[in-house]
Amino acid sequence: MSHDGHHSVVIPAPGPEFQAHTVAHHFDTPVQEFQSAKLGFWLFLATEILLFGGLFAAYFYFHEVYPETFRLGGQQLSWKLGALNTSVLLLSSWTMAMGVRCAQTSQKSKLLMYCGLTVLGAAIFMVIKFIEYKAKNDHGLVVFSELFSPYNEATGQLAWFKDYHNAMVDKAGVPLPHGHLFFAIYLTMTAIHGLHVVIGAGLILWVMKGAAKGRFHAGYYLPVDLVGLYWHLVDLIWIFLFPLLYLVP
Amino acid sequence: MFAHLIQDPKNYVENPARPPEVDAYGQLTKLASTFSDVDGLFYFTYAVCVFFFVIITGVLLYSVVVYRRKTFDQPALSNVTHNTPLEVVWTVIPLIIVMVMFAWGFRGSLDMMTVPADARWYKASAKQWNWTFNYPNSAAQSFGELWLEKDKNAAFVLESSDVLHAFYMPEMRVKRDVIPGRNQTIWFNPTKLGEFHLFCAEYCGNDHSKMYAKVHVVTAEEYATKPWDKWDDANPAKGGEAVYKALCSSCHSVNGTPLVGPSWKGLFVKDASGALVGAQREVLVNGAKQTITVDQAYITESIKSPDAKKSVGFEKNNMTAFPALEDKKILGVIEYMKTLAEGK
Amino acid sequence: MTTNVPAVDVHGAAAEARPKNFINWSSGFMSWAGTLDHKRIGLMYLVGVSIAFLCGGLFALLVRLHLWEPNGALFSNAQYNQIFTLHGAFMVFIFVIPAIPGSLGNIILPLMLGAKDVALPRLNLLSFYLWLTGAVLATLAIVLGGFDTGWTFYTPYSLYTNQAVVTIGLAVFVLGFSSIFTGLNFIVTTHKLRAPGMTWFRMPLFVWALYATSLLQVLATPVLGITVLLVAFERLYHIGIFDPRLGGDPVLFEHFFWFYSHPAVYIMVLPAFGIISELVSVHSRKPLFGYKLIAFSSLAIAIISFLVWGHHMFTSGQSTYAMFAFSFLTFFVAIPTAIKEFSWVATVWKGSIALNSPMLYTLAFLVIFAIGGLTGVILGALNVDIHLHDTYFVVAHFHYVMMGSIALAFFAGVHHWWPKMFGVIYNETLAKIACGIIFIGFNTTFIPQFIMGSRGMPRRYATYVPEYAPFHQASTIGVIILAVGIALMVYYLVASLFQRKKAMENQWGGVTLEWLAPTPPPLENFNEPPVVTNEVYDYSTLDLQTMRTPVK
Amino acid sequence: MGHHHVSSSAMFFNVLVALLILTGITVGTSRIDFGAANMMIAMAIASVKASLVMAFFMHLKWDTAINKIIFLSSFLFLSLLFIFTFADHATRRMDTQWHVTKAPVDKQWVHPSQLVGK
Repeated sequence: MSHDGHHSVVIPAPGPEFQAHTVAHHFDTPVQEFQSAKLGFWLFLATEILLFGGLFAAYFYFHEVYPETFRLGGQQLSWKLGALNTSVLLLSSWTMAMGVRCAQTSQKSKLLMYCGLTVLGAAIFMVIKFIEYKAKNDHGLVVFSELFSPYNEATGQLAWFKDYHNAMVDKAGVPLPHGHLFFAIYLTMTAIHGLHVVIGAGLILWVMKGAAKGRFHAGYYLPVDLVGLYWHLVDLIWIFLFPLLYLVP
Repeated sequence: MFAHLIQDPKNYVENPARPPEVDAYGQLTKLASTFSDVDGLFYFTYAVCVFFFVIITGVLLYSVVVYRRKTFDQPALSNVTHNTPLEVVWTVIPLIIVMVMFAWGFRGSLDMMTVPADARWYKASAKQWNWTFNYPNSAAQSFGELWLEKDKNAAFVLESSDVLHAFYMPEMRVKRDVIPGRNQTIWFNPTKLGEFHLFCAEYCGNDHSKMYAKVHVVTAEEYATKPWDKWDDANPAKGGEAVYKALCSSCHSVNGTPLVGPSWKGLFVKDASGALVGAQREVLVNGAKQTITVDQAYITESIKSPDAKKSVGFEKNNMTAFPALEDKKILGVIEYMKTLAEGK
Repeated sequence: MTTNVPAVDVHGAAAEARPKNFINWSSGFMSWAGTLDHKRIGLMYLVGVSIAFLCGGLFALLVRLHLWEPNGALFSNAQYNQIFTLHGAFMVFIFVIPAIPGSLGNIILPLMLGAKDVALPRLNLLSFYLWLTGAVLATLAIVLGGFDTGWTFYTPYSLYTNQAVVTIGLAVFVLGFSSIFTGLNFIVTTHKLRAPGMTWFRMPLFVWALYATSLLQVLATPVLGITVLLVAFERLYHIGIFDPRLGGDPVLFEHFFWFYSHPAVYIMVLPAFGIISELVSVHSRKPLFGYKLIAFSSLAIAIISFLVWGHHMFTSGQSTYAMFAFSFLTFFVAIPTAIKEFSWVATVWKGSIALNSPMLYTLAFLVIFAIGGLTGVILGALNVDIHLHDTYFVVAHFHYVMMGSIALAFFAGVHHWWPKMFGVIYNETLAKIACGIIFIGFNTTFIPQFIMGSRGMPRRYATYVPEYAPFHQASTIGVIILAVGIALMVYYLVASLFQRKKAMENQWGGVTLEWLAPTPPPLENFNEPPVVTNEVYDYSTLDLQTMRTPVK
Repeated sequence: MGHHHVSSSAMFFNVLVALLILTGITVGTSRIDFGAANMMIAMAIASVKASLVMAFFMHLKWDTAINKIIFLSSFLFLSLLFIFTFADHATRRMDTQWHVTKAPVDKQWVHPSQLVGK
């Protein structure tokens, strides 16, 4: 929009490979702009916590109602893949933190490198996730091709959780009640988390595009900082998902 | 002025209970159970509310009249911005009042939650959109009507086989949601003879407003005759019609119009000789089309497991099964179906 | 058009020069659709929520006309169920929640703070488009088979019913994020863009109220988002969390739903409190009584509202102990609310009360909210609530709060800031008449509902036992009167835009910053960035002849 | 600019190592059965990890007070959802034990779970 000849504050670029940044017209100072965006983003992250909180509440609730089902359900998942993914995500969180640091210190090429590593981490995470989902599918625990099949009133069974009751039996061989609940919660939580991973990776790619043009430097690195926060949030949520789903206490 | 409505023949439910009497203050109906705390607290709170409402509107009206701006530049008479004692008073006094209300209300609700040991246990089964009742020490069920003995504690196990419903008897002041998969309980002690409304108070779909039962509170002598178990063996079609009205009429018509399910008219027909025979019906058995003749076995199966032989043109899973319906009632229903037959 | 210019309007001549304001500084579709100006976005919201209100009102009218006869006068049960659901969903999600923050909040909040815009203008525009998407999706849901679950989407019914629940769930999800982003924006704006000298306790109470509202929007709405998402998943994939057939628990849904939807009541009503606080002060020309207590009571209400959601579930199989806790905490909401009402009344006391139309709407609010709030106390008592829950008593109670109080406060605010927003003034006589009609119509509609509710008439009934007929008919007559009043209001407000009768710069003699800005305000609001040196609501600085405060 | 805190690379690396070690501890403790304390231990370790990420990777330690309050309050309000929902569930059992006399279920009654179609 036109600013009607209003003249705005400009942060000069620290070197020729960087661009200057113009503070938005309705802010008086760059600090005000930075702090406003940051506060807004923290508020947004708070909403993300509460969004996932609903899922966590559902998890804890049914963990309380069907503890044995959940324990056995957790054993159907591969804790090794889970631990591997945890490590990948922690590493990528570290590269992202380093990336933000490089932006703060105007190190353009290192910023690009660390962001690239973070995206790589995201890709590895999603590949491992895919392997995991595929294994569930192959074992018939979660049949993805039957995802939209209707509930069968006569049998009380769900086609996309075909074989969970064969896998999940107690010591006497009796199927545990409602094993699909564990898998449904597992899938919902990891799928929504996975969606965040994909969105986060997209945002980092966007940051890299800007970084290549030299938009980010010690005077202005706000987008890098915010995307970094988002990425750490994705990590934060996984830190809780891992023990709850893979190592069901 | 509204008499014509009250006598409207095509009304709400066929035969609702008599309109309840209104109590002396006009806001509630006359209490018919022992939960007098509800009325006491209601009117206490009501009085407190009226008191505060009168003060608030009184001050407002007085101010509007007395301090009305007469010239456009008239300043305010006072610029007081706070008065600590006053603010403390109007914080603390309401606090004390509401705590009294809380304690009173909680004590009253504890009574409602605690079922006396000597209560008679009934079962109320809710499903879209009717009520079925089981009685202690009696195999018979009643549909859409319930009989209780005056001054005897009556407790209910509430069951739902589909969605949320709520067991609500305004004159008894009791209400409890009926939740599928979980047995809720409710109890009261009816203290008045007569007929009472039982509403479903939790929205449950299409005919939510027609999910009604009439509750009869009767004397010990009448209760001993088991009025819910009256089944006239000489006239089973009449009993069958009652079952139809209570359980089946929301989905099956008797005039030939298909509703959610097929109409019952024409299930039995009169052949050329005037003898009653079952009609031919196309049904789906495991997805394969078959033609069958309507008979007692088919009707019984359709009531107990509706999807076994599904009439062509109607969806599966749309009828609730009635596996516990007694045989004599099923026979009554079939007799009633036969009365709908027309001659060729 | 200039037949009746008030004698004190010393700016009339200057206004003839038509300086550029936010409405006419540029034109063309994209200058509106792509605008980042908070006033234009607010104006688009105002138009949008007004249309949503009229739609919701139309559904309400149909509901009431249907209930003229015990057996239902107009529709089948299925149609009736869809219409009352549409009424609830449109009014709650598309009208009431965004109404005041989206329209008046967007336009007035930055002006009151002395800022050039909200802190995050792009997000503001996004939030408007999310609102629009949600509204379109909800309308689409009507076409795609409609939905008949009630606005509460209680499971398991919402899982089994064969209609467009997924679409409306998506609409609610999107509308939720619209609401979150508005709240987020206001919090940042309030924190970071206050004019020099505007300390927290010099902020007008409308700002305080919007701030408390925003906290609720940000902290409560995400849980609604995940809940409707889970309902949608449940319908598509049968995950089973809320489905008792699959081992799920419908009561868990109620907990999740009311964790949002109880605070949502305060998301709706707090901005209304804010408007009333402003208007009571300006039109009584008197500093607000108990300013700090009102400001803190907004925050107190915001926080307590997270602790009381269980009072919507007293009959739904919660444990007795949860009911104990929820009932106890519920009564605490009554205290800050009572403080507000008393403070407003004390502000009117010994004021200089202008009986103009914004003040009439305000007075109507004070009376109606007294009834709405006090009947809430009746419902807080556990055993009484068990009797009254899900009856017309509850319906009447929350309409006294939502329709009677919030919509009236919204009308009051629109009348109050109309001259500032458009530079024109509406027909004052018609406004007073309309206010009277609305007040009478509203009470005629809902007082009978209190009576039949306490006598046991359950809500969401398409048909009813005949003994309630007189009350239903009185209520239907009331809603017709109400509709006439609202139609009249819409008429004279719209007409004022064409009659172009000029308003004064400071029409009512307000001393908050928005009255320092030119009328209508230009793109970046103030010619000179304002500096605050006075306490808020200090009318001693107001020159009563020119209605101006000395410009620093 | 004064309000921007730049952390050292070494600190970031130390945090990473700590996080990876804690992940190992999580897996290790899950192999041992502590009974009811299992959940507490797992959540305690996860909380420590989360705090490390928040404080250092997310720079919350050097952020403004309001940002800290905002973000941490989301956990506070989330805990309200948890506490009240679980309080309801946990005390329902006490309800049946202490208040409601058990229903002498009639033989002829059929439990809904046994109904055809359930």
